[in-house]
Amino acid sequence: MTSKEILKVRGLKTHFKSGKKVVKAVDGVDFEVKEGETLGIVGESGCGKSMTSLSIMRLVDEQGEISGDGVYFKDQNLLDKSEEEMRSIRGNQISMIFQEPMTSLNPVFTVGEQISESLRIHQGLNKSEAWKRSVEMLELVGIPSPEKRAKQEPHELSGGMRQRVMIAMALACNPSLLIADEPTTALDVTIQAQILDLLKKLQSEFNSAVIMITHDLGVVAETCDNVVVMYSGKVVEHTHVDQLFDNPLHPYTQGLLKAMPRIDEDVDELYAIEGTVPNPDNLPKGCRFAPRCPIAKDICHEKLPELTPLESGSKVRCFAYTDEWNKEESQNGDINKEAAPSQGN
Amino acid sequence: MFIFIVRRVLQTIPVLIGVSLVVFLIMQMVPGDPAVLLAGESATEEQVNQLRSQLGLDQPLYIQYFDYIKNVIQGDLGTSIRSNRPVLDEILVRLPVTIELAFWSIVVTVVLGLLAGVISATKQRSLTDVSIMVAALIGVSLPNFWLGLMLILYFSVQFQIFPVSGWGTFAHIVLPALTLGTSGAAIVARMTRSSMLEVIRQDYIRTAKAKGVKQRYIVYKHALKNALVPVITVVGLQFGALLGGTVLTESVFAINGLGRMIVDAIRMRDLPLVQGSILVVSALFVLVNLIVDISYKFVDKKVDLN
Amino acid sequence: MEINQSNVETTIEDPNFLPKKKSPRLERVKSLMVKLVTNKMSLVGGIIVLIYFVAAVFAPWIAPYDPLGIDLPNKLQPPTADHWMGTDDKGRDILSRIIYGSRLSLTVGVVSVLIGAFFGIALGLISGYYGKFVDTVIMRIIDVLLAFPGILLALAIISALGPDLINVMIAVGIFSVPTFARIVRGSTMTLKKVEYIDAIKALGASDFRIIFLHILPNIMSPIIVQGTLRLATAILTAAGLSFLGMGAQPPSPEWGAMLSDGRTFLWSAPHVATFPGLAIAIIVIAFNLLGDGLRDALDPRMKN
Amino acid sequence: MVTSTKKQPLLKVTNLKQYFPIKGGIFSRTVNHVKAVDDVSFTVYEGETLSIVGESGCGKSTTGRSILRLENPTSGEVRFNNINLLDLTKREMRAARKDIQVIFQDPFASLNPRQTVGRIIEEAMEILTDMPREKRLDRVKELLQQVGLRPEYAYRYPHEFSGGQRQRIGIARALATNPKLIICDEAVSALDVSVQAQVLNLLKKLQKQYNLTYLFISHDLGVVRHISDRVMVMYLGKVVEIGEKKDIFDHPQHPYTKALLSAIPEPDRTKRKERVILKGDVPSPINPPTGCRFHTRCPFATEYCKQNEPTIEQVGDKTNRVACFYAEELS
Repeated sequence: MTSKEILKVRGLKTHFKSGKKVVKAVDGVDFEVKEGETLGIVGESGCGKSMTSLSIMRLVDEQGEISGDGVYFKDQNLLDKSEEEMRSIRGNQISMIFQEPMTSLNPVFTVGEQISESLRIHQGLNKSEAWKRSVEMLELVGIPSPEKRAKQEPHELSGGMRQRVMIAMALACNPSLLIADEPTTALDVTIQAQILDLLKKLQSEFNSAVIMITHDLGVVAETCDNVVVMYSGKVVEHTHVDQLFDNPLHPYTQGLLKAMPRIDEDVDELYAIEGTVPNPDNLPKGCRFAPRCPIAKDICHEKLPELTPLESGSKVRCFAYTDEWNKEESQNGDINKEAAPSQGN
Repeated sequence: MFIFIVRRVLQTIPVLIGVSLVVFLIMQMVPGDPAVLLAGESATEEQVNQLRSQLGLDQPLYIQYFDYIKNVIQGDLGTSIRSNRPVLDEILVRLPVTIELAFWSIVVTVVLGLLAGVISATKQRSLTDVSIMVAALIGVSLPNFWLGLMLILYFSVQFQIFPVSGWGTFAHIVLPALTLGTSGAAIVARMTRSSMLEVIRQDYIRTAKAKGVKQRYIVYKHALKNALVPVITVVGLQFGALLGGTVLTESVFAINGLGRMIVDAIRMRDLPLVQGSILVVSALFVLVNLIVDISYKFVDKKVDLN
Repeated sequence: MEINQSNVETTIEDPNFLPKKKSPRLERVKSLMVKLVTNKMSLVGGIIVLIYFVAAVFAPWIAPYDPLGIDLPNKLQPPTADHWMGTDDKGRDILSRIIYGSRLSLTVGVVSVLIGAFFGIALGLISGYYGKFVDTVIMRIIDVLLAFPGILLALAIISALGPDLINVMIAVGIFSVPTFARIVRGSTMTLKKVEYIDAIKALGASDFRIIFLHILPNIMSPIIVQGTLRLATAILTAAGLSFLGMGAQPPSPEWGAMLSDGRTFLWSAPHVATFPGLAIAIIVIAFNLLGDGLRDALDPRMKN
Repeated sequence: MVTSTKKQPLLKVTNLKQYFPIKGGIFSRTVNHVKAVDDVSFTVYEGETLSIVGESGCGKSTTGRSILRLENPTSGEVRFNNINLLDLTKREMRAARKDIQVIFQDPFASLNPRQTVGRIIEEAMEILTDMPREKRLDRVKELLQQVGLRPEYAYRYPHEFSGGQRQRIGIARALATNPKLIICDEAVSALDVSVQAQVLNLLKKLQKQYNLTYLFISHDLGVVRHISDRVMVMYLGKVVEIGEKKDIFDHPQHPYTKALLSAIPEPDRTKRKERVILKGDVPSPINPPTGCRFHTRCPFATEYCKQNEPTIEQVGDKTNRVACFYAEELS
């Protein structure tokens, strides 16, 4: 299965300068999304996952500086595009769904008007055509009595409904890539189930590629094909979803999985990753996870590991998977077996 | 919506009662005996007493108040001491002048203020923005009586473009309206700018950008309508400041409006006239606020005023 | 089990995380000062305010002439080397009168704002904290005060009490009450919903403790900002009243009154009206600059 | 495993109702009520953790707040150690508060930014105990150590700490007066998974150490499974199911509980189950549906459910008590 890559991100950096400090929100991110694929980007708050998506869309506000080797969408580098060209791509070929359905819609326009707007900008439809299509889109995302709803303003709709409207708006122009930034985080579980179900259904219908940004590993398991795990502005692991759960590679991923309380298992004590995420304006010298890592050796505090491809096709940013590892004496002397990455995939 | 309007109208009643009570009580605080004042210095004690009972001044305070209210409702605001004419007549002669002045001033406030505010917000941190904001800062800080005098000094005395004082033609209106409208315009400009900048930070603006909407449309379609909501409130409040400001502006430009009449009346200690005109101007302001609130509700349907 | 316990204990160690130990209160004041000074506009405002205060306090030493000293032969002189701002219709030195006038204006401003702040804060706290009936009553009273447009309420009070500077302070003070009350009420209501107030309520804290130890210190920022901005308004209003002859009485060197005197000679000696107006405008601009600077420095939304 | 054979009830809530008036109409009269908590009864036993789960608006947080008397319950009884808290005067209530403490959700809003950490913790003792000042300071340092923070942190301000550390400070404050019952209102919901695990472990450790009783309010079923002994599921102001944790998670009886559990995305692909996707949104608690409140979204609802309200009853051989007419048939 080697389908074409629709998006290729290479060395993407987004830095914020405030005074003397530089906040490295996204700091050299590489990944790619294939046609029709759903790629999950997971990580805890502050890891840079949302900023990555905004950087791809070039929607970072003025203080943020985007740089890098390239963000190739259908082989064109988005970083080279003019603002005008970007506008014709946004909402048309790449669209986005945001986390807060309550604030992401403009309160003073009807939802019909807001969906119509994309269609009129990108597909040149006139007012009534666009409206008709908007109502169809509302129906498609499962909103009952869509003609009536189209005439309502966002505050008359529930959170779940609004997120459906956002989805309708995002899919209106049949984009080839949909970026969903924590689309269900603000919703209750039963509503989340509805929305995830809807997204899956529509993806197969529209055949768009999806980037699913989330902090919830459950959502990843349910929706994604491949997963990128981010930590402190960097990709630490890029792997297939089954691999992620069966054989997590990076010590951070392993810890994350063990720290998550499960609804189908009882453990007496949860595994806890020590310490806290480093401050993005004061990052540690070596591997960014080293201060919290149970297996870190001296080299981890000295050098930043590369994102290394393994035979299995997965990639991981950890010295434990490189030749340098065995040369090093372990700092702890005693490796926590549970946390140690199992080699030989 | 209907319920809101009715409720809002009903809410103005206690305010109006409160205003009348305050005006009434303030006048009670005046040192000295109003009967003596009214009867004049040459009056005998008997004449004063007669006047006192004639005016009900020997009654308890609350009865005096009720009598006062009863008269007010019937349109009787008392008689001016100086001119001996009904206060209401005196007010009605002067009111149109003040309303005309207030109208043109609010035009200056809204047009100038909105324009400057929007330009400033869209060109944030540019030279234009900084200049407008400095101008606005000076605008809110200038004493308008001084501004009026300076305008007279330059535009009337030195360049003789506009008449020094008086009322009647449009040329007469320009300087007073500018004087009175400037501080309001400055406040509206600052408010519009900050409100726009606030709105531009909202999530739904990001959504619009993600849809590929042009910058211009984002500003004028998506942002402005939302940003106007708080501006309307400010304009409403400015109208009050402006009505109060007529007192000074009319004095500076020697315009025979209500404001100048109030000042003269205070100076002459013509208390019924002071009482009546303050009551009328306040009632007018309450009415304007009512209209502003209702229009506010139309613009922003989810606004929760209670 | 043991291992995991120690795990919990060691989770917090992060020596880089906390700044070196210093008095945090001092730190806060210091960082506020730094912010104000780095904001050039508010620095300018602060310096001007300082100059005016110095002029007010040391007026007798600074002023070149007696502010009340009549010198009829030298009346209505334009600005010269002897009289930097010229003289008025009685030959009094305008610069000296302006310097002395700063005493009056600043006193009126500060006292009236203190009056307004005191009653406004009290009403706002009670109204915002207790809500319901108390709130309704207080807000209706505030509505009534706000129903008097602009300086009319102050005029009405003066018309009853008589034209006098003390009465101006009272009138302008009452005129400031609604602004403070509204701001304090709004902040109190917002704060009341914040969890740490619930937390302290769950401890059974008294209303007094909640209001004065937990709410008031946390709403000082908007109060200080408003107080500064309000000083500007109060000085303007007081000058306006004096201009109308409802405040300071001649021959006291009040800026508004001086301006009013100057009107008569607007044609022949415009400087008589110009300089007092400038004096008012500059101090008002300064307070506005300082207030805006404080707002930016204290507003948590401005922090990154 | 602590399996208490002789369980002492510590908190007994009976027929608790919390209605919030809605003002409307021309004269701002009370035109309706938000029925946030509508006739809820349950018991919490000494030393256990009872969790209340449900979606937003189900009344779980309001229940906690009503017990603490942060709201004024409309009716019902809240018996703590056999004393009805709702009958107490403000002064008497203060004495009771020593034994009942709370930990809130938002680690950034639940601490007064103008107080030092030490002062925050000390204030609890100042209000509720007559401990002298010097002793209080010692106790503060001891408490900080208990929750895994350094004693020196007492002199720092909340903004200097991370979310997880702040939550520990909140826990220290709750522990200050040696309470018996701690109400945890979404106490770990705002935290990232790795930090959440730290705090959950701490809560468990402290429970064992001090024989604490937790009323744990959460929307996160994973967390609930981890921390609870018993679980109570709420929907639209009503209890729909209550029982031992194992029975609720492994043998849910109420259609809503089943739907809720199946809605959680499952990380383990081998354990994928059939999804029950509920239709529509939770109805408004202002005019809740007649009969069984869940009938508008229930896949099994009948005419009967629309007309009649089910009572909560024991069903099956497990500990589950369920408010559903068809629980037996459906299980």
